[in-house]
Amino acid sequence: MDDLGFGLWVTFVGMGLVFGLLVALWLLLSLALRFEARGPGAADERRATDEARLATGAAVAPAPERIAIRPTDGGPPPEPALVAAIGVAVALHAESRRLQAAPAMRSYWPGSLLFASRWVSAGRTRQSQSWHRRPR
Amino acid sequence: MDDLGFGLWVTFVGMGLVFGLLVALWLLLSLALRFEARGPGAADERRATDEARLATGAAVAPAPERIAIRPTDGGPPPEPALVAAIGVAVALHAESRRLQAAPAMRSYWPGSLLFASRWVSAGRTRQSQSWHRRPR
Amino acid sequence: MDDLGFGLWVTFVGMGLVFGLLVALWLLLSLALRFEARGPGAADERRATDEARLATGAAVAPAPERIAIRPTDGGPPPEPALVAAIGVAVALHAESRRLQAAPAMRSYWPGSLLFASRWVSAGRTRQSQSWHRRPR
Amino acid sequence: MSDATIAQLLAGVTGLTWQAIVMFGVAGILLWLAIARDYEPLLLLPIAAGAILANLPHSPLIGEEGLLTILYDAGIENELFPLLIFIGIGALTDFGPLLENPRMVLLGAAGQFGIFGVLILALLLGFSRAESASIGIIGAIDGPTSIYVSGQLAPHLLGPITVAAYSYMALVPVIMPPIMRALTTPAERRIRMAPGGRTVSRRTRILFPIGVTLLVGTLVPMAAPLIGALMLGNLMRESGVVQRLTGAASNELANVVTLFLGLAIGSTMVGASFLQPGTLAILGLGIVAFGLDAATGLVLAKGLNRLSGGTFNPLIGAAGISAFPMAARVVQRVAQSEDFENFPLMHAMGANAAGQVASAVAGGVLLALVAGSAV
Amino acid sequence: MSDATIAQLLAGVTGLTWQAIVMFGVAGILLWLAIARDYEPLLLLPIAAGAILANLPHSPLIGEEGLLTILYDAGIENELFPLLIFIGIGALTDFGPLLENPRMVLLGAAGQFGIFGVLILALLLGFSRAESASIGIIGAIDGPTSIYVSGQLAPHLLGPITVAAYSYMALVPVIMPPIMRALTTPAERRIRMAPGGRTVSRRTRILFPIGVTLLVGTLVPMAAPLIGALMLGNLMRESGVVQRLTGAASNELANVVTLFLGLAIGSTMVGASFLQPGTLAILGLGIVAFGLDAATGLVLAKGLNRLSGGTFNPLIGAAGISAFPMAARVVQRVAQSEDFENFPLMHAMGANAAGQVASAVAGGVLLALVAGSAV
Amino acid sequence: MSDATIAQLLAGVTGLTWQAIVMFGVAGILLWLAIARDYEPLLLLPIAAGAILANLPHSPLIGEEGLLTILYDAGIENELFPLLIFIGIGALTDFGPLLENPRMVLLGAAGQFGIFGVLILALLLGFSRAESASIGIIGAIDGPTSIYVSGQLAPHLLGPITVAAYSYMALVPVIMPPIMRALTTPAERRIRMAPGGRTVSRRTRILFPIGVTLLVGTLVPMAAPLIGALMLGNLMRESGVVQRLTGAASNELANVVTLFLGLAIGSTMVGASFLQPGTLAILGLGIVAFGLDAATGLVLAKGLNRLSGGTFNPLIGAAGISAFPMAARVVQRVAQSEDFENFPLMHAMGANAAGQVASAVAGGVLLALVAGSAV
Ligand code: NA
Ligand code: NA
Ligand code: NA
Repeated sequence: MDDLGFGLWVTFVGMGLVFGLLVALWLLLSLALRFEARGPGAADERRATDEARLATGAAVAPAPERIAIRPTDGGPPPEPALVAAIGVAVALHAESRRLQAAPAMRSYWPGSLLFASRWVSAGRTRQSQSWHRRPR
Repeated sequence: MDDLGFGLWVTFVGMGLVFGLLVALWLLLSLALRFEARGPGAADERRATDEARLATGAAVAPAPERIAIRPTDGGPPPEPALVAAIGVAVALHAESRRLQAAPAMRSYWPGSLLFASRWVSAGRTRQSQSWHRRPR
Repeated sequence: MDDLGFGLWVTFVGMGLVFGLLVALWLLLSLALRFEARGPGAADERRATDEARLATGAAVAPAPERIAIRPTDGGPPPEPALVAAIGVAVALHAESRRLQAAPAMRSYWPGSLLFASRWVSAGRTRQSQSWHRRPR
Repeated sequence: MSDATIAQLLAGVTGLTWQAIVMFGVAGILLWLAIARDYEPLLLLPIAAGAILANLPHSPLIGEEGLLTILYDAGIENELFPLLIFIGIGALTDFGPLLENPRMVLLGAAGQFGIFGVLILALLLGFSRAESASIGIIGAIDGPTSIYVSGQLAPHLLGPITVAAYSYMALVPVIMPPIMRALTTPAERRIRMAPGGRTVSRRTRILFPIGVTLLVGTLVPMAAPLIGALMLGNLMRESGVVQRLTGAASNELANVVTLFLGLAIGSTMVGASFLQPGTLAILGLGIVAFGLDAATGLVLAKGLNRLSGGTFNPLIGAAGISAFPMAARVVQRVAQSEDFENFPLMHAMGANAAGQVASAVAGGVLLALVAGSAV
Repeated sequence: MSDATIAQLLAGVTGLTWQAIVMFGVAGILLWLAIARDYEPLLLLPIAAGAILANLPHSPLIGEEGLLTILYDAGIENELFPLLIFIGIGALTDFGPLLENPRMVLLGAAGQFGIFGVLILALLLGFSRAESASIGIIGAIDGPTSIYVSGQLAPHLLGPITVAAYSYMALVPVIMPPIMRALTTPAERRIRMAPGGRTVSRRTRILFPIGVTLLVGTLVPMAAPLIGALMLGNLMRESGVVQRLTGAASNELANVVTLFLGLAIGSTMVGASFLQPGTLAILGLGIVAFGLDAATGLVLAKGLNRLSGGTFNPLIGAAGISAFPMAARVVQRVAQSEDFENFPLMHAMGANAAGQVASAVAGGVLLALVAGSAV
Repeated sequence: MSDATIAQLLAGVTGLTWQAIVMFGVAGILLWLAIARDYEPLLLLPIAAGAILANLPHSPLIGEEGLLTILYDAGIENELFPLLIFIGIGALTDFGPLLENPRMVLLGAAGQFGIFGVLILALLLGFSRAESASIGIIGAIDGPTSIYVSGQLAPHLLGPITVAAYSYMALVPVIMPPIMRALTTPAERRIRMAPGGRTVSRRTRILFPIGVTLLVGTLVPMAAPLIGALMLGNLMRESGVVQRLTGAASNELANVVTLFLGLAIGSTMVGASFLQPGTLAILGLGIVAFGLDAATGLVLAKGLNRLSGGTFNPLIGAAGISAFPMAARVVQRVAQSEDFENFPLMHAMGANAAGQVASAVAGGVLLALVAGSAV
């Protein structure tokens, strides 16, 4: 029964290849992890995560995590609505800080113009405003 | 004048078909409405509308509408800005509740992963945080 | 050496055309600017800014507005988070107001003003602000 | 070589025709309507831009592999774009008011008479059958339907027909009130409708698009694409479980397609073919179709009013022409100008939604009848 | 003429076949699953809609130049859509948990056995080799992989295979727990895993997708498209410098493509070809593949547990089947039902991510073996 | 069979060429530039990814029906993608600063000299005329223009030219300051420009894109696509009535197209053809073009300064090279390093916007001259 033979052969070779590849991947990973620099790693880590969060485009995403709001004066917990609102605010503000502080090397064109438009423009506005104001 | 005849024929048959189809639609609708369950209907209604609102992606747009905020203590009406802020908050919070409370059956993949990543991640974080904390 | 000749010819004609076209553009512009009507221009300006600001479904657009927030009672400056939150709020509220109050003439279909040009607002704000200030 | 090249360098200037210059003027008018008057800017602005780019001398944009040619082939020739936009419209349309007052479907049907009335007029003016049907479809007062039908029956008239359809749709608030006032008495306009308090369950809202698709798709296969697309969008919307898709269809996708659609249609407005007496006839017939739609809708509504013993506000008949949702808003405005406390808006919305469905149905019917007999 | 036209007008009604009516019922079931039960609505709803539109009598939507035909040619025939969706999935997948526990890759590999087991069963049932492989790929429990492989080996089975793949993926929380309970002891389910405290640097996260692409792409060229697309998305995500692209790939693009993909696949479900005994066999075999995947994963995990001296929770093995990220969440639920303080979620996520990679690899391997030997 | 299959299984490994390995290294460098140094990541990252996928042994991604082939045919071969991106750029560009100082157009024109200077050098190095023009266009220092022109004149050089164009654009802040300091005196750099207080009305802002399109499109038809697309986007932006379209063109559409464009261009970087001495020459000539652009801009600005009696800051001349809006920001930085109170930013923005227009014009001119004489 040739088909059955074919099936068994495919199964054998196929599973072999799958396992082989993933084991190779395992070795590759272990190798990579050998050269892990913990300290900076964690730092980069956090940065990467923040960026990834912002990446979702929906600045609202990280709201729940970001805000560990607890009334410092041991008062009652704030309303969920307020919590969410502040969540939005913090996320947006964080994004603005991050993008205004971008190094001169950051490329604004053609992609990042979205951000440029949103926030750098605000910064530029302030710049040119102060320039308008100086005369006075 | 054959063209005129054609025109009249098209008009006659055409308007007939249009009216026929829409009357058939009318019957269909009346039939459907016969089997209306009022109570649950209204409930589903509201739910559907909420979802539809969130669906627009701009969960925020209808916010001001949604919340008929009135000062319970008969004080002056709140500032529009505050109203809107709470509007955002409520909408976002509602979305988060809806998605975190989604039944296990809810399919997160491939589409809703965006939401999953947004909100479920938050829930998951809390989960593993509480797990870290317990030892203390 | 024909190729060199060709290169020189292309350079000569090419730079000539580029300069010629841009000088023509210059004349065109000067002509247009001759017929500048200041008042209406600025007015249009303002309207355009509002539209642009609302256009951005991203609540972040009204940054410039945000910057203008100052405690009236000379108290301490508000927290950035709060400032941002109010920024979001005002924009959203304005948008909702505007969409509800839209004149019948506005075309809602196929798109009402959900998302759009993000970096018009700041630049325009700058201009209309400087325009506002000039009178003083 | 130099001489040839010089000639080639001047080819642009020498290639400028008077038709092109006139078309630049036409485009200028469209831009003025779109920007200064806010008439359907989302379509008229891209159309005008496409017309300008297409009429530039030796325009590479409409040559083979030209940008506008690519867009035309990608979505107009195969009717993809109007259908995608219809999905978005379905996702944005709330048929609730119609479900609450099913009898409103009659007004939607009446609002399509202009299509056929104008078809006859166009035939009398000597247009071919396919052309006449394409001109008549302006009476659907619905952009994608007009594009879909005329794109199949008379692609060479796509430009003027689309421009007419969208311009007149934008003119609804200007054209309709006089007609409405002429055909109704102040007393009729003051009639207050009883609020249709009925609540429609989510189940019905979900079954509606499915039922319409099956019904229309079976009885008029030619209408299946238009109705199917419209109802697919509405099903996504009412299901409430695919917000991502609903949002994409009504925002990202609709925006990009609208831009491409407008540009591609504008590219068909090349002077030599656009500047014909036929174009003026089309613009004229379009406005006639418009008036006929409104008139038949109002007349039928007056009949309903008589039948219902004076409890039905005839103005609502004018909302059956589709032009969703502007027509309904105009009805509300006119009614309010008589009686500030009168709010027929929701009933008008029902008729308006019915008109939207009826327009797509009429488009399919027209395709079936004309395509079936033309050849 | 009139007679012909009348006949043509009735063509729709007369063209209605019993298969079409049955398919409307099938679509109704899919819609019910999608809307009422929330089973993978993002795919099942468009698929059902496509099936309805495709089974309308003389449906113009699947004719030449029909909307569904255009979508099918645009993205299914050339495999574009599943790959684009894979880019989006990669942009949404966090391989961190896998990087923290590389050994989890073994469970991902084990979770693919169902593919081959079912391939054999299908051969025994008389399916051709290409068909059997396509049916087996349901065992990848990954939508795009199933579509990609069956689209190349057996396009005529695309409909049932895709429906089975997505339906069963949605059923993960229903199907898996019993299997998991049957193959593990309460004591095993109570095992708490040590938190994998290791931090993975951003550099490693960025090198991972590149390395996987080079490794797999070199060893199994046929797997390059699937793995390449998945890892491209992940590279964009982890790089953190192209948020615009990551967002576009995982939102706008993914949404539009998902809609088109569903419609196009639904359009392949035409009654005459779908209503075959083979379809039932496929649905049955699909669930077998599902069970085999979970079982082999669990068994291997029990082995790992023995090797690790009882410190490895076997439930995690069930997460190797991919069905990302539901399987991991189900593992968490089942573990918690035994010991509320137990949180194997992060470890399960690692196995789950490994399953995602393994599924794509297995798909490519299958293509290489079968396409290589079929002809 | 088994042997054949084994051979086929090993085909990947055996098919690995040294060129492929080198290209992986090249892609690694591009990724490092994009991720670690943040050099134009939105283009360089997809390009690098495309290069990796294209150089995999027997890569199915560049075979017929391969993902990258589909993307290439969809938007590079027909020049669709660069034009769509140009629409987005137009929608994001504020020509206000140019409208306030029209004379800045001169600096934009001067900033294109590098194109022609390098064209001559390339001819002397033995490149064909079409190739030389394609290399020269790197001097436009504008991505889409380079892609558009070289895609028509020398598609086989698309890869290196695009990489050079985007890499050097990202290097603006590194390359320009030394040149600027070398060609200007501290006194000149300290010159403060009078604020161009003029307000530009909305009407003028709207008429500008229309006028430019008509002017350039008529005089240099070959430049119509580039200028037309850029100005279409700007018209949509300034009209203020089609925000949906403006947003779609500058966000959703631009993002997706950027991703596809990068991948498709990367797919042209196949080792065998990319690893040629010519590539190095192109990279070298590109940086020369860059320097020439800046130098001519500065020299002309010094002339203007003399004419204006020392009231014109020559640094602004360097902003005429386009590379919008980085060049203007660099001017601001250099000027501030001399005098912290100096803000030539807005004037530099004007020159920069002029450079953007001039680049597109120069691209069209080059096409006209070379395509006209090549054959
Ligand atoms: Na109508
Ligand atoms: Na799997
Ligand atoms: Na330039």
